Amino acid sequence: MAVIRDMIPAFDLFQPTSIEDAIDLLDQYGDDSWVFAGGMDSFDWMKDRIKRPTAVVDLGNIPELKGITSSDDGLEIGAMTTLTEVASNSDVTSRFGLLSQAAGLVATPQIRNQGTLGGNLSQDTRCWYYRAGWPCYRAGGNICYASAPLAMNREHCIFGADRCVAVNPSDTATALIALDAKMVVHSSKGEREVDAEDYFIGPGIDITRMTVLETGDILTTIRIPGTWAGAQFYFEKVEDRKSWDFALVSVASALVVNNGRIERARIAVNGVAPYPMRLDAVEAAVTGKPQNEETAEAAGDIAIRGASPLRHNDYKLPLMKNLVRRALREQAP
Amino acid sequence: MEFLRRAANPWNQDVWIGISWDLMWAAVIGGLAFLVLHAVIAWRTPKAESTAVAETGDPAIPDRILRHSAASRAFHWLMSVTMFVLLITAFFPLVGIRFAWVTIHWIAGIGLILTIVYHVVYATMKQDLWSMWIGAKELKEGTQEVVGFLKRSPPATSSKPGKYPIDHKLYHNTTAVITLAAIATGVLMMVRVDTPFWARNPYLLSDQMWGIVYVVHGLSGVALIATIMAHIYFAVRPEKWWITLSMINGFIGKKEYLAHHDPKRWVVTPGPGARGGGAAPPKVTGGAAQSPKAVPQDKQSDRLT
Amino acid sequence: MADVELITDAAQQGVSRRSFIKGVIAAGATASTASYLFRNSSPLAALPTAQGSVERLITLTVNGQQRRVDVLAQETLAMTLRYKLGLTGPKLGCDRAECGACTVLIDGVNRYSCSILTHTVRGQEITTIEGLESANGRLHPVQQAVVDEGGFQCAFCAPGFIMSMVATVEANPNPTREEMAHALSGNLCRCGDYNKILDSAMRAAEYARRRA
Amino acid sequence: MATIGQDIAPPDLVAKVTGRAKFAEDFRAEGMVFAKLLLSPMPHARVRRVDASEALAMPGVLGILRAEEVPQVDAPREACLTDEPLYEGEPVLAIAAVDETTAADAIDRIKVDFEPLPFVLDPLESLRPNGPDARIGGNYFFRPRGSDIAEFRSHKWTDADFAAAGEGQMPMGEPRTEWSVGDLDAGFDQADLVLDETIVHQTLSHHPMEPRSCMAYWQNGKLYIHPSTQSTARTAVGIARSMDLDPDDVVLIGPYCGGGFGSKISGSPTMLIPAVMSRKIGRPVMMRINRYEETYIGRSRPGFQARVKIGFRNDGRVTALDLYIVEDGGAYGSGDFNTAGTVASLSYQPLAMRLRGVSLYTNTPPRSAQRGPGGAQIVGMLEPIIDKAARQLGIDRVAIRELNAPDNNGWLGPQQGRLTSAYVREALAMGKEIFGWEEKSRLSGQRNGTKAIGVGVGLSPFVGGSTGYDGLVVIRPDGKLYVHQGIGNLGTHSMADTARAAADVLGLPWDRVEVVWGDTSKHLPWSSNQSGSQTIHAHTRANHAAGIDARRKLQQIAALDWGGSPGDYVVGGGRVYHRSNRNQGMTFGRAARRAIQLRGKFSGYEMDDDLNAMTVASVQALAGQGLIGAAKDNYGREGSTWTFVVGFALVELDVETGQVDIKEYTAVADCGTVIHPRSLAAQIHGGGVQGFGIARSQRWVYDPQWGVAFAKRFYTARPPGILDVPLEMKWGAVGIPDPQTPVGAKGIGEPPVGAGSAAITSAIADALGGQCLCRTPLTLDVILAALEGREQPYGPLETHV
Repeated sequence: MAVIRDMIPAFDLFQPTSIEDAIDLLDQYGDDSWVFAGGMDSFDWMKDRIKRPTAVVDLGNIPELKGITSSDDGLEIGAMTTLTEVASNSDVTSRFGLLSQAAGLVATPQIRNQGTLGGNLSQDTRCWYYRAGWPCYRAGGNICYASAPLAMNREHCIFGADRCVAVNPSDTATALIALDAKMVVHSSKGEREVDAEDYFIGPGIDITRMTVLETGDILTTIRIPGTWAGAQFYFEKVEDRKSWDFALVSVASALVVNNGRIERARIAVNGVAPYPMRLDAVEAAVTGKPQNEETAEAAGDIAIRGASPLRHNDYKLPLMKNLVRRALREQAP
Repeated sequence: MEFLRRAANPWNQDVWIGISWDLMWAAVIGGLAFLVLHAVIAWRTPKAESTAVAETGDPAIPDRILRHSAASRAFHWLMSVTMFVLLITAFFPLVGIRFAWVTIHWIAGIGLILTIVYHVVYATMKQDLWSMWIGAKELKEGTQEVVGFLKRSPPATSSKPGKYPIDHKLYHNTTAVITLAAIATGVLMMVRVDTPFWARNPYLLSDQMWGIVYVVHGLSGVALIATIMAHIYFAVRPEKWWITLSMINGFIGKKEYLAHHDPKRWVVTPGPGARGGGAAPPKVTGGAAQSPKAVPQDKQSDRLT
Repeated sequence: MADVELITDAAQQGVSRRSFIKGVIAAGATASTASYLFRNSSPLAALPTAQGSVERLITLTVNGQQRRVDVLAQETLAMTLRYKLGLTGPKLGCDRAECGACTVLIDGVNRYSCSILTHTVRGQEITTIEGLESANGRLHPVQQAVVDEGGFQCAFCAPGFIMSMVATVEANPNPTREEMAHALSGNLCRCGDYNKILDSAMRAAEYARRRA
Repeated sequence: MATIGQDIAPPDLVAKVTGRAKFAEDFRAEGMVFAKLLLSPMPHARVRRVDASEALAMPGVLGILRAEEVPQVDAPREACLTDEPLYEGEPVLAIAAVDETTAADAIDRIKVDFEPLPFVLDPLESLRPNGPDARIGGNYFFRPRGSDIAEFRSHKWTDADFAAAGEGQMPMGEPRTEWSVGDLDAGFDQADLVLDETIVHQTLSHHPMEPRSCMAYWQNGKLYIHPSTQSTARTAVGIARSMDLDPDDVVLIGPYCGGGFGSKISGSPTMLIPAVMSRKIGRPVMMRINRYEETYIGRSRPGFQARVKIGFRNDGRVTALDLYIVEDGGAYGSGDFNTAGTVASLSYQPLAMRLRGVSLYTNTPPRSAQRGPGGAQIVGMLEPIIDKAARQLGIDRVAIRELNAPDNNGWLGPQQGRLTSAYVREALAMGKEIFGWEEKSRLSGQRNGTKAIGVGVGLSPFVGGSTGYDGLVVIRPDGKLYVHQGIGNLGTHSMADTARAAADVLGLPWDRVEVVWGDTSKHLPWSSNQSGSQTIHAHTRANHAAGIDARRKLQQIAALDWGGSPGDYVVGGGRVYHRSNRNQGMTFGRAARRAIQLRGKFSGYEMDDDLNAMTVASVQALAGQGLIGAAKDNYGREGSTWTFVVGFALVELDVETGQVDIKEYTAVADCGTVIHPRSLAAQIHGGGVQGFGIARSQRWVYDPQWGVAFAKRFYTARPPGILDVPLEMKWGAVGIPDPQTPVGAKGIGEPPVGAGSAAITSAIADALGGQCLCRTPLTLDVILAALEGREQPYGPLETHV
């Protein structure tokens, strides 16, 4: 059968108005169903005719999935809240500026106006071998084209490769890991809450998924506890173009600094592994240390320990190292 | 049911990427069906009278006979551990129990290879490679046994096996072929994942060749599910307990020896250090009774012409 | 200035051509008289739809008018606008939410019409570049600003850029040049005319302020 | 008041801002159906068998078009469909259906059995002794002049050639093309400093915003076609030739083109597909081209792997330039490298120079001219090396360019041809002034936090015009001047701006000028291609000539009616009148009616016999509608016309990330008389932005194992966005008229690209302390590896990354 990457094949579109109805539909159609949030990732798959769901479940008409509300001392953000809203909401900007910064750097204004926080977190990898529809491990085959000896893998991972060397493309993921957010997932089995860092899974666990979401699951809410509200934040996304691009490496950090000493630290990077990586070792190493260049230098070195670059992405080591250093410096450049 | 998983390669050519995992269920179901069938027939079959041969046996035969040396047992259990790890890491993720399995899988695979290399060397040096040979006579005996089993009548007692009965040999050889196929393909497949030994190269073979490799590996994998199910089943069957025990402590009793083996085909003589009925290993010699040449311990010829 | 319509409108080429080319369906005309996305002879027309899935015949609010239109479940807004409603202002430069040429306003917010399922914007206000001019033919201040700055070269990107400018000056009538650049960063211009586009956009903001 | 030099909004702008401007995909016709393409999945293959039965049986599917049904061409040229695809993505067949989804579904169901054939992506690989060839039979097309031979042959280098090259240096085996000027050895003997560098310049797609969609139908034996094309008259003629039709039987309507940059000069081979399909199935056929397809069939600038040896005297004078270029000619072969050599000779006026080159076919999409073909590559590659020499010799970087730059006596190329004008030193001086070079160059290498400042300068020459085309104007009884333009409209505004030459000759205000363009049924004159910076030059001349012709006729009519000799009458303000008595004269409207009455040459019943057949047909069709001015550009010219643009840039390079921010950019042109300042600025800046893309981001990536493209979308190909360019850019123009053209204007489309690219490669090298990485694009990975002293991500000659 010939290849054509144009025009979406027919599907049935469902627009449920409640989470329960949506879950019923997903259960009814199983693997033939497709959860449609902002659609910014979905359209590519469907226009490329690689994914051909028969039932598309649009979450756009479920009011409870939208909006930002205060809860306890934190925030609850509906998964269908647009990135623009996340980036500009005053509760987010004032207390969790890290997240608004990250959301504001996603792609372009138009994409942020439509793309959702849940979608940004749950999007698939951009490995171009995989997205070309090639039968790689992630696509259910038995090969990684991107790590072949001559492969073009500049954008691929330096950590966590397990057959697959793709990276997670989400900008908001690291911010939420640094903020110790919880992801609320609904399915017909009920509701469960997953730590942000555990929401993302590596290819070792399941090579065909980026997150814990399985068929029939819906990410409904992102809960941000007050733990890190108003902390010292740093977010940076290094990309080839300043709009419509994915991070080559991005870093998000939250620090509580007292008298020049780092009391608590959380730091996560993306673009370096098939999942956003929380840097526990760095956190441990800097906690209790003075916030100075020496600490930052050491942290950068620790961050890239154990990295194994591919043919074309050795540059991600110094890049990640330098970004981690910046994230821990007092004065961001 | 699909037997193969196929995909379009980057040039949109149809290639095999492996077997259908439906075959895994087929193996499980097939294996279970066999076990149930066997169990039912065995349950309905009248027990063969235990012969009095034991009593009449050669008094020189010790009460405890070493069936598996410590080294053999160590090999068996090590191999079984690696095999289980391989099967679990291969198939559990397929049924929804997710974990990072690849590294464990290939390390276990290397473990399996090492145990097999050890086994082959040991078998070559210390054992008789021919002991697993299946000749025409064994085939005939084996056929009689199966027919007998199916007719629910005890097998003709006229011909008893040497150390290894025909079903053991068949099982051993089948498993050996399957395992070797899995290993050979598995080693090739390691070229496609990250290991400390070499840089990944998925282009070592052509797409078509890789397809065959994956299909063979998959087939051997699912075949191992069935064969190992059968193996465990027989190991836990009461009438086989004496063999299972021997794989734990190494010995079988004189009674079992005489009941199940042909002393002519598996010659057992007390060793120099034997204190009748004592724990010391008996001297076991192999070969035809008429030429009882001394052979090293555990090395025996079970070959019949 | 030359009469643009005289030169560009295919409907004025002559009697024979006029009878042949219907050209674009005038804004406001009944939709779907020339539905190029799917026809009754298409296998798509015969496809059964599952119970509970969307109805194909819907009403859209486009440029202030109610338009009845038959929309496939998988249809994007750009396709509906261009091929069913005759609104060819939004352009398909990439069809992948990357270039912005298809930008339209949905309830005043700029979005990529190539990457919106038409069914998801039922009940929302859709504005295309065709809807900016006032009924008396007066250009929108943003359009006027672009004309006054001589904006754009090939202008394939222009409808998208202009819609983003409209959304921006509505939301922030007093942007800095840098803020404006960020607001327009979802639109691509391959002629590289960004300098002039930014000049136009800043003038547009000025006009919008003046009007307010 | 003269229109030339004024900012006047082009006449199509309102249509552009209201969405009324119709591009190819915006046309509709009753009964219109859709074509979709089946593309080759392999970089080189042969179609063994096609099974389309399932597709053709689908309701709504109307037909299939195979390679044997489309106009055939001789090797090595490209047909619009092929059974031996030579690159991944080459169109193999087309399907027509009542709607696009059905057409796509139908393509989905076609089974094609392809036989894979050997392929090659990198010309250096093809040059290896046993390297693969892109075509069956060879890697270049051998067709010596004056011979019947026309065949593919293999050009190979020896193992010794490869071994002779030093580590990381480009080997230099036998070239296919070679020319030299002066004594190269003597040149190097005189040199106090010799630099020898290996350079890689990427291939990159044109990526116009508008994909080359096309709609076509037939009526009364005539083909009506709406392609996306840069040129109007020339494309129509090309289509007629390809389709074996009388030119009168092709009506091309394409008043707008959404960018081409050299990729749609006379349309595209694929525009024939809807035309042929429409003839076959009897329905109007729209073929919408998507972005992937556009990347495949949309042309690209050939990449270079090159080695350059340059000798400098202590004072900075270039004594010898030895350039060897290996060019990736793509699937159908196309060459820029000769132009690259010519441009290098012009930029530096070396005492001696040699160009050697090999251009080979590869199994990658077709190449074509891309804005500044050859020139943009070579200046982006060489300017940082000139900087390196300046630094080593302790000379100011602008001064070394001033020293070597050509003036009106400059020469170029193997024949040492002459120029009509060159005011490079003036442009450099103006650029230094506007940019503030003296002050900015002192910032060079300074740090702003983690950011290192770099300043750069680039000089980019390119051909600025052709001659010999026809102008055609009509003064109608409404008193307006109608300027008919056969050139295209891709946003340069030259279809309007060149009309000013006729308006000014006739002294007519712009509101009484109508431009007629974009539709061959409107009777257009023979014109240049809308490409290669020709049109401002070629068509100010042609329209000037037509204006003069109309003016002469107005004077003759006035003399006929009022007596005296034509020379006694002057033209202005929409009237022709006696020089001594303003009342003794008539309006243009009156003159037009008189011309219609007088017939003959006045209203197009007779005309000059040197007009092109296309112009003749147009004049004949317009005859009797007014006073017609029609003339060929016979102004003559000695030497060739070249335009120069100098670019100045200031960048900030983040030493921790390798990211480059272009903070400032100024470019100044020597392009003769300025016709339309704002449009000129747009060309200078727009070309500069495209140059930034070349220098910093745009890429073309192939998987070497499969020969399949990856950078075929915007975000993977990375053309610059609005945040990747300075917030404000400056410009200037020397404004000295070219003495050999009546209006004095030279073309401006091409050279800004090289100026932009070179200013950035130069500035990045400066920010790196003078280290030339000798590769484009200079992405942050390449820069960071250099900063951190790590191994470069790509080999020194590695291409398509």
